[in-house]
Amino acid sequence: MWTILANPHRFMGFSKVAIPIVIGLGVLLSGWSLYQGLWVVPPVPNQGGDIARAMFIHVPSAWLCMGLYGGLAISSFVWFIWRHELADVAARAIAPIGAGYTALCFATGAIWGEPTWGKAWRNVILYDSRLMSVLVLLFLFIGYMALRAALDTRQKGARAGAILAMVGLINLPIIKFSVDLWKESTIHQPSSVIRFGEAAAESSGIHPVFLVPLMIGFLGQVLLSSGLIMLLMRAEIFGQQADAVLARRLNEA
Amino acid sequence: MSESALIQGAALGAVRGERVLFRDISVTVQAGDLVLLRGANGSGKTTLLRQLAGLSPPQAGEIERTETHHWVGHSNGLKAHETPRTHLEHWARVWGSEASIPDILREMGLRRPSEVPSGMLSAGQKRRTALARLKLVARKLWLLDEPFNALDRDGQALLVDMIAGHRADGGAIIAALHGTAPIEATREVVL
Amino acid sequence: MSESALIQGAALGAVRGERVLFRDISVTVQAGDLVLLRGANGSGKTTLLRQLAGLSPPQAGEIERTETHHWVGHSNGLKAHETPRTHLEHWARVWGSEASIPDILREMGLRRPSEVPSGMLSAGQKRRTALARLKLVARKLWLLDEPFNALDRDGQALLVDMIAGHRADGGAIIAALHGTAPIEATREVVL
Amino acid sequence: MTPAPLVTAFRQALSEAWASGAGILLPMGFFTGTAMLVPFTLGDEAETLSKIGPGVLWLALALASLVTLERVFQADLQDGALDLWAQEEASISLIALTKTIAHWLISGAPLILMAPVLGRLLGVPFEEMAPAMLAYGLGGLTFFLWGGVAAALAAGVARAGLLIALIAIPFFVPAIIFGTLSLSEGFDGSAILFLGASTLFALGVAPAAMGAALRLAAE
Amino acid sequence: MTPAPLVTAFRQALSEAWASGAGILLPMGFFTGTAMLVPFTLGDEAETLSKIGPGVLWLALALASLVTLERVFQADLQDGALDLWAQEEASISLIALTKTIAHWLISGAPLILMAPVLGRLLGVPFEEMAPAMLAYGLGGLTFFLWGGVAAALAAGVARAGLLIALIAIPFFVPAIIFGTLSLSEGFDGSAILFLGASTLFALGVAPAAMGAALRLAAE
Ligand code: HEM
Ligand SMILES: Nc1ncnc2c1ncn2[C@@H]1O[C@H](COP(=O)(O)OP(=O)(O)OP(=O)(O)O)[C@@H](O)[C@H]1O
Ligand SMILES: Nc1ncnc2c1ncn2[C@@H]1O[C@H](COP(=O)(O)OP(=O)(O)OP(=O)(O)O)[C@@H](O)[C@H]1O
Ligand SMILES: [Mg+2]
Ligand SMILES: [Mg+2]
Repeated sequence: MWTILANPHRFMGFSKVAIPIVIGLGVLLSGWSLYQGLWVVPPVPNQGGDIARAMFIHVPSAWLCMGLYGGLAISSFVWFIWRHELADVAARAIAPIGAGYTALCFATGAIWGEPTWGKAWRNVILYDSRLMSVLVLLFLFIGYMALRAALDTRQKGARAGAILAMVGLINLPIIKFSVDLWKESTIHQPSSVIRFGEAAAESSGIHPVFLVPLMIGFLGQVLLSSGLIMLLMRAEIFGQQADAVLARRLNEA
Repeated sequence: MSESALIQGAALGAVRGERVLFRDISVTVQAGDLVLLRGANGSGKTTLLRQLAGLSPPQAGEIERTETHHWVGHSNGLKAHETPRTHLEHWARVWGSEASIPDILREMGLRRPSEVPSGMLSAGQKRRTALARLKLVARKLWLLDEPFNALDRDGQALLVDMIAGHRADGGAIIAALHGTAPIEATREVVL
Repeated sequence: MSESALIQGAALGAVRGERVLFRDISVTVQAGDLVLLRGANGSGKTTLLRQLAGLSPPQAGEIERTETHHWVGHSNGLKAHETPRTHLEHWARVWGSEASIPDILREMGLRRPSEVPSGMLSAGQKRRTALARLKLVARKLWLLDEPFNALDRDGQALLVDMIAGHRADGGAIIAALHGTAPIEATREVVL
Repeated sequence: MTPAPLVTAFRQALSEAWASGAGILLPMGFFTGTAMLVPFTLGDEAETLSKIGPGVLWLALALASLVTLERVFQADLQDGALDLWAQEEASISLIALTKTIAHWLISGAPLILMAPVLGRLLGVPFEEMAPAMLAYGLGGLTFFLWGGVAAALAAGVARAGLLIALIAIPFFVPAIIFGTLSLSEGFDGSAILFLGASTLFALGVAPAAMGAALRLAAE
Repeated sequence: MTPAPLVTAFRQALSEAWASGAGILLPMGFFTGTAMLVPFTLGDEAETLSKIGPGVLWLALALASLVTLERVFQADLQDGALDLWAQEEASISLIALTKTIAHWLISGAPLILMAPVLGRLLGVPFEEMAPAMLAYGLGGLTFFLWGGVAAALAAGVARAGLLIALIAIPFFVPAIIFGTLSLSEGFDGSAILFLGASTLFALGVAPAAMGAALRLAAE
């Protein structure tokens, strides 16, 4: 599949068709899960009641922002080794989307925390390991974008960005570890969905009533984000082609 | 690659921005050669020279090197806190050179400013200090970018002698140069 | 101070470190003059020029100015983020110049790199941009430090024309220069 | 003297500050980042955070002024732009002032916008926000002015980072004191007035000092 | 490859760091200055001082690494020294590493010596001093290594102060956490070991990244 898309022209062809479908489907699914989450399902017990409906945005975005940084690092790696222009275009497109979802995760979480974690929350917000790891992730994204913006040519931006993304990735475990060590006791949810499979019986597991729309919403967000990324990639490629044409005109003139 | 060639660049090309600077340029240098890179401002002499030096990978073509070379670019490579003496001592250490720094300083007419930090040196004195590196260790190939810039008459004569001597010793030089060359060249590469 | 003198330096002197660079140098420039500052590397041409420009106070002697002047020193005064166009537009605004930047860029052979940040320009293109400032506003006196450095043949011819034209218009130039001057000078001041 | 040179210098400085990296996104990230690092340095003292939160932002502001201005005048000296300015009738002091203000606008002022958000993260009570924003504005400008003096003095020095910090820090003290006080006192206290006064003082004195230092550097 | 180039690069960097700014006095003054600023930012919260004192020194250390290294690689790029290094057989990564360590010795390590004094100033209990000194040493080196990566990546950027800070901040997190913890835990805790481990990790990874970044800058 990737080898097929490796060629920019094929990618343009593919994405032209794929984007509307993917985005449409994504909107549909996440829309449905939101509808379910906001109106249909009962208030989550001992999770702040109605406010806990934020979960249906919060959790998918939380998972996504981690996945997207992985994607960023991987495409950087691919570009760095095989000098695959499309990989760089992808990395460049992933960064803002990833930053967006990271911010979304943090924002929804913060809103959620307000009532749930009570008054102390103000001091708590920066005192929770998982919250902090999300913040750090946000910074890896922002730093990547800032660096690319600062370097004058695309080539340099691509290479510097790739180096940064890769170094960031190998540091991520250490950062996560240190943050967890810093506060082994997080007031935050344990990741119950992940456990859900083997420990379905456990009460801590999320009840299917929530789980199904949650998972569907997650799927929808995945589609949506990948659609947006492809959109940005197209824009980037168009931009490059336009530059090329313009420059050719200039040189002939 | 032909025997005795010190460096050989084949079908080299460079692109800057969206513009092709040069394409299909080939450079071969034998012992005793002086190859001049000619061309208008912005034609790509420095770019080509940096490719030959291995500082930037050629966007097209192949480069084969047999020797380590000396490099004197547009910028002299002096750190602000270095004096001509400390600069030469530094690179002498890096290259394990036995040469006598005081002698070199004298030959290059740098005896007097030898203790002045490069920030306060005159343009020509900086250039002379950079060129003095050529005398620290014998290397067959010299890559020089507009080496005569900022040099006074004596300085230019001095450099001409250095080049002639180097060629006589079986060395070779590739130099980017404007205006009339003060010295007979083996070949000119026009960009 | 004699009439019509654009600038007059009397008995100027400079000391650097423990060393007297030059003493008792007098420079007077009338309309139409081209005064060349000559001397070995490190003899003090740049120092003298900076004194005449008012950048550093003379350690001895007097300077009388009647006109504002143009300055093009060893360093070109380009900021890394500036392109030739933005650089000229910037100084045009500062000096309230009406001149057409595109025309100037064309005349100076900078049309193509006009949008390239100066960090990526070639040495000669930077020099041309700095010299282009001379065309923004008419000022009687030009102070130039080795203006021909890094210029290709066309560039040098261009500058020679500019200088000739400026003298014909009743302007005057003081320039530090090495080697044979490509243009007939009124007077030479040897340091 | 026509204002043209100043306006233009201002524009150039703005585009310079902007060019060197992602514009306003950068300082915002910087402030958030510094704020983010603080809790780590506190260990378990969660409850102290809200006490020191505002103070930390003052440090962040001071750092921003230092790292921003370090290279500004040094670059002018190296690329020869300073020579050009020094030969204008337009007083170099005013030029330096406009440049400093421009860089403050890009690298310091954003904290005013960030204050509410960051304050919230650091647990600053909401009612303190309005005075805080004013205080960060005035204080930041003061920092940049004194930082500019330090940077101008150190322009000739090869790597002046720490030196600049060292010179500037003593001058920061009044602004920091009044700033911190005015945060706790709010508008009704007199501290905010003193802060304003110290800013005006800096506006009056710093430019001359910068000008003199730059002339010296240009020689 | 003979060690000669590295040794010499090390010497050069040392003299560079020393020349550009009053040698070791400068960093000492800088750390003292920052430490002095802190109490002011606390207003009347004097009792919290001892809690945050050590943390502030961490921030000061981080800042020192940033302002120091910003210029180092940028200068190498501008004056052409980088071109010369890039043509040596000696791997540029190792050169970068030696330079970074040299600059840490001059601008970061002094905090180890200052720690007792400053700690006293900031009310750090005396028995915490020994681990503190070790922690500031290891942590500072880590800061300088990651700061070096950021500085190398931004070497081509005109005025990169804030950018470098922004890039480096996430990488500073582990060192800050382990460092702060090891201050409170002392030697018997595991944090100091983790700190050492993270320093080793930085020693392993950062040089390669710096090398790649510098090669890129030199092109
Ligand atoms: C700024 C605040 C917050 C941030 C940055 C944040 C971050 C995250 C992250 C990164 C995850 C995915 C981790 C994983 O699944 O292993 C997550 C999941 C989740 N968060 Fe938050 N969170 C925040 C606040 C909250 C609050 C206030 C609540 C509710 C009290 C909450 C409830 C959840 C739940 C239920 C999950 C799903 C856990 C699972 O089943 O995996 N979060 N959050
Ligand atoms: N990003 C870019 N976009 C467009 N053109 C660029 C870019 N970067 C560099 N260039 C051009 O590449 C060329 C670099 O040429 P180079 O420095 O090799 O010239 P040169 O032959 O050494 O000139 P000189 O004789 O002035 O030294 C310049 O014309 C410059 O304008
Ligand atoms: N602190 C100092 N101690 C000793 N000598 C110094 C000091 N500062 C500068 N100098 C000397 O002052 C002189 C400055 O000369 P200047 O730059 O004017 O020379 P120049 O005639 O322009 O030379 P060039 O032709 O190379 O440009 C140099 O010889 C330099 O060595
Ligand atoms: Mg060139
Ligand atoms: Mg000179």
